[in-house]
Amino acid sequence: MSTTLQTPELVERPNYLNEDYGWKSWLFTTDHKRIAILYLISISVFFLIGGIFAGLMRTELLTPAGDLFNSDTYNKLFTMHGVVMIFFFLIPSIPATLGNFLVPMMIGAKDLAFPRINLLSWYIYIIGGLFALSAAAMGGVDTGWTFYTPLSSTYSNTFVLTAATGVFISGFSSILTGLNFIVTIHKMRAPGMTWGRLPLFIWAHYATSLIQLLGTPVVAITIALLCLERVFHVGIFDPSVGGDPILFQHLFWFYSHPAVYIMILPGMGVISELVTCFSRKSIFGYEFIAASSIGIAVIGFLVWGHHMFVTGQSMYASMVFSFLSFLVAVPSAIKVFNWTATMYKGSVTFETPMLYAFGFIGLFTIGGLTGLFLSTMAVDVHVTDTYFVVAHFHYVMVGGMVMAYMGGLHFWWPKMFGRMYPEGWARFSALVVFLGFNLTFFPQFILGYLGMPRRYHAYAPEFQIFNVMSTAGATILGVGYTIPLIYFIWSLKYGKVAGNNPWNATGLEWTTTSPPPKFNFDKTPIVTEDAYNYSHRGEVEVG
Amino acid sequence: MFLSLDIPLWPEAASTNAAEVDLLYIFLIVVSVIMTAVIFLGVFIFAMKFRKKDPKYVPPHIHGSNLLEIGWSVAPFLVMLVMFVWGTKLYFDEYTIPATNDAIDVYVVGKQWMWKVQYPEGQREINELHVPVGRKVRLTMASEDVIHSFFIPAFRMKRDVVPGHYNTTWFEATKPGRYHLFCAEYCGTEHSGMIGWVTVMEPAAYENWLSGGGAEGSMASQGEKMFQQLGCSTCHLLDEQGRCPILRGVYGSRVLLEGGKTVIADESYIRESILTPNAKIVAGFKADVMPTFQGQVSEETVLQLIAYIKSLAPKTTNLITGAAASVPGMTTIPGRPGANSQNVRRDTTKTDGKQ
Amino acid sequence: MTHHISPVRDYVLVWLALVVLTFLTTYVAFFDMGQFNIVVAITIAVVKMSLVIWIFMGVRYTSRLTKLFVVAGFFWFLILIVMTGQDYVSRNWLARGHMW
Amino acid sequence: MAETHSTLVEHSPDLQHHFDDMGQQFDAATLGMWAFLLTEIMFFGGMFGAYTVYRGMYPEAFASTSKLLNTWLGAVNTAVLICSSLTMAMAVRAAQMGQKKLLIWMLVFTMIFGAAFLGVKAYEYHDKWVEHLIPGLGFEYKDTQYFHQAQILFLLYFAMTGFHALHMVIGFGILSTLLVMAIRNRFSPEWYTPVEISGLYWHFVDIVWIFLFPLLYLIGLHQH
Repeated sequence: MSTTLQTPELVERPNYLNEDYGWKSWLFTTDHKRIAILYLISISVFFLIGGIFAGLMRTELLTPAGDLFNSDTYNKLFTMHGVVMIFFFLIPSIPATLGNFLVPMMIGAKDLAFPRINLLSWYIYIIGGLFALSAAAMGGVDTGWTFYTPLSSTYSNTFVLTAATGVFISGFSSILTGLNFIVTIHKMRAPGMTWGRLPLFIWAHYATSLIQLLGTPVVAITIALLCLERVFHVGIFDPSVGGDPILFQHLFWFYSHPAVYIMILPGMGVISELVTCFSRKSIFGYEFIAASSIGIAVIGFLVWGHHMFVTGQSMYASMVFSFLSFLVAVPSAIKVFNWTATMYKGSVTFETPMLYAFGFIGLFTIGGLTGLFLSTMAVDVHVTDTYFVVAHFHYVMVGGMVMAYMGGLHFWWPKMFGRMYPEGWARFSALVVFLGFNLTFFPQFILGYLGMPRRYHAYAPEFQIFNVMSTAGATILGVGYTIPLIYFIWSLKYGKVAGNNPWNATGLEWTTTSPPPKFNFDKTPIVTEDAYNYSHRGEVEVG
Repeated sequence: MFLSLDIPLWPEAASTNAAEVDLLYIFLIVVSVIMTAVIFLGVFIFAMKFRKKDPKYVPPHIHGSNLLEIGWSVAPFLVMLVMFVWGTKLYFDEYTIPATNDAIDVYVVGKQWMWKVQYPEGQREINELHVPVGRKVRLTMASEDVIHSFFIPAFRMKRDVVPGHYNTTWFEATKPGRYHLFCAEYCGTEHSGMIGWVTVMEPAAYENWLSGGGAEGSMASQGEKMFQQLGCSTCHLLDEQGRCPILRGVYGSRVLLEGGKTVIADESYIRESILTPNAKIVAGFKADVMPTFQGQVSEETVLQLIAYIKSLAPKTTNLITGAAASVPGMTTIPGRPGANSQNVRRDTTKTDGKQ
Repeated sequence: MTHHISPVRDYVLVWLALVVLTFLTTYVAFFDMGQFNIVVAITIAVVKMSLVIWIFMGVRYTSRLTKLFVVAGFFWFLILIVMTGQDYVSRNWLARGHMW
Repeated sequence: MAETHSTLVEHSPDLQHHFDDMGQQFDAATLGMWAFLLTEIMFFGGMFGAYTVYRGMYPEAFASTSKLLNTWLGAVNTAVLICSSLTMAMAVRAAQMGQKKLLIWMLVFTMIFGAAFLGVKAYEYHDKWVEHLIPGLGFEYKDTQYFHQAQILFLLYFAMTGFHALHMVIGFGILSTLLVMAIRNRFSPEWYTPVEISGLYWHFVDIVWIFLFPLLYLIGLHQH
């Protein structure tokens, strides 16, 4: 990173990038913006690794017979795809990159409450990542990302311990980020920044941090008990000695379902910012969107049983979990309706971030609705553990969260690096991503209802046509994601120099220079108006 | 030409609950298509209608409308309630095991990467299941190692097979044919190889298939062989009181345990008494008498022993126990719990309890 | 930024109460009260905990936000216990064909 | 909430750059510790959840196995930990009032009580090792009726008290650093945050033991 990033006219203004050089200034920084860049790089690496695993799996599934890999390699591929994507990309991505960079700036603070803990969180993330990757390098783990016992504790002889330690350690990185955000949002808001004036991006990150704080420790202790069981065989989850594998599922899903809300809530926060900025209009129903973020975080903790409808869980408990799973869909519905209503009577422009926002709203709606199929117990009995579930969570995760992540990245790229991305290429790649995504995952809904089970490396011949379509879609999606990787790096040196507020957006982060100075603001801003006061701001300049 | 390509878009429906699940699935699809259309059209129309036309247009500041908000949170929730009630009703129907005597009992044992199926009449198959059309089939499933999941897409039926206890489910086939059987819960290296076929036959064809097989005799007879071989008969004498409880007629009756609790002697109780005998001690008997068979008997042997014990229906005129017939099957004598056969057992044990 | 400083007397009194309650819970455990044993043990422990939180940790003088965090912590712990417990409690209701 | 406008603020040495004033820094630190204690509640909560489920499934096994735990040592340990809580609270109070000598003594006493607790714990663990009651490593149990369930209870016993002891050791480390800082006169009535948040952490560890003692040691006593 020591190459000079500035063209001449920027060099004289000190900002967080050029105020110090050398690897020491990066690896020992306590500046939340630099830690966000460190996270951005490491997360992109993990996204690339997870994506390669996905590509290999889809190539294998071109043909019904398992002919490219043997079943053992395929099992290790999908397990590592799951572990890397979930624990090392989806959970940290928006909170650790955009969140770290923007949460202090949006509330007018100089930095997060505990800067050193923030850097510690990145190091813990890297150590956890190295554990997971070393597990993959040494021979992989073949238990699925859920580590269900007794397979993971007794019957699997792969590197379960190493991978589990990696996940255990990366959990603490997520806890520390959540802890940092909660204290910062509570205690370090600028004068005048009341809770009612907080940008919805902050509300979403507050709700996410609640989940990170209250859920992650439970998976930490579950994995610790799993490792104890695997080393000492003491029977806490081993049925032959009186343990109960269903208890492992309860404790695991207690965290892992709220974890999916850790993944989607920051994305929703980003979309609230994008829709308001590119419709030049204040958000519709501010209080309802803010309340629904907190609602999702709270109710999200009560629904995990819908992963266990077929495991012999008591039917009365399944009934309660099914009802609450419907209840948790209501806040998401409120958000989608409010975003659509925000565009009413607006002045909509179609820059790349807005295209990604459209993609998010559409695909997240489909993802959310198919979630209702899985909450309906009778249908879930048929479609759970089939490709229907795979399609559902990819619609919410890739169609929802990754679209929002890309949209947010494009929206705040000028603020982070002072450079604009190439608009033409960006719109093209957004379209390619949208098409590739749908071609990859929509056929999987049909496959799911036909009954093709998950995690099959060889499948029945009649399912082949949809798998070929899905693999074709996956290649297009791969291309769609590589193009931004290229032009983002290209834009660092050759991108058009962006002013302080290229989108003419509201929000304290746009009131300071881009890239912002080390302490974000020359003097602490005083907030006097509501969050999305676009009525007097005129149109988007760059558009 | 394209239409001739037989791309399956809808799975076959070959069981009673398949039709109902499909109906609910179609209802869910319709609701989802409507909701998706509302959102897609909403976004598309608003985006087109209100796209930036002249730069000086200042969008009005619309704060929101509580009425709309309540409307689009209550209305979807009501639709969801319909889904909930319908789904729950079907779920309870699907997983409540019919207690009728004309249902066929089939025992399935999931073992790493194969399904072993046993019929009371004695047939044993690997990755194959033969059932008659039009009759309820009760599946009692156990796993010898990890969690598997017995999944027949054509019947819309899936049930995890968790090691350590029995999971039961049932179905009633409606259309003869051969249907896929998959393992749906990831269980290790050959998870994708743990598949098979379910053959639904006309009742006549089923009968002669049944008579054809079963070389080694019915499950009960094999169970009896194992009962002798494992030495169970030395303690569990069938007609008079040995050092252990009499097993004749115990299946389905209520058993009084040490410490006053009573429990129904169903398959799970018998399996637990075989594998961990000290877990539940019958009143009047001592612990640490019966050795544990955990790890010495496979799940199939346990199922055969249970079939044998189930077949030990008490003779109608049974002098020793003087017990009124406690009807095998799930129902117990209404009224006084712990039918008199069980009380009599206590009297007889009192005399020799003291040795 | 003056933080309320409670007198030594409060601390010693709380300490005394905790020691007495420890002795009490041990003494009471020797009597067979069936199901009631666990209830008494838990209640005494909760009383001791509240004493420690309220006075030793000084939550009585802190802001409402800290009090909210304490309550939220135990509420979430209860979610884990109650929702997991409801599965195990009601697992064989259907087999016995009745609600209780 | 930052009341003062932050352009000009007299920088006391302990005020970090990104805070506006000492009050905000202190509140942030205590709130951060409370948030951390929330995660600790859920961390131990997972084990208490497993304990609740297994005690519900095997009540008699847990009751009879729990008799093997030495109740009096448990009770003594609880009293020791309560005393350490008292001395910790006194230490925090001393730091608030700037009484350096009292602070040092109280920290020393807390560390002595903590060491005593860990000593008793070590003795108990050794005692279990001698009696072959470590689950997984040659676990022998005379009453074969509850062989496996006993192993589960002992795993929960070792897991819960083990993690608790680990937190005690970490607490001990924190206390020793506090002692060094106190001796170097780093604390003052304006800045004693480390003592405050270490006190919160120590009291939390005491609360975990307050629940561990009855749930592990006292469940079998009423069965003679």
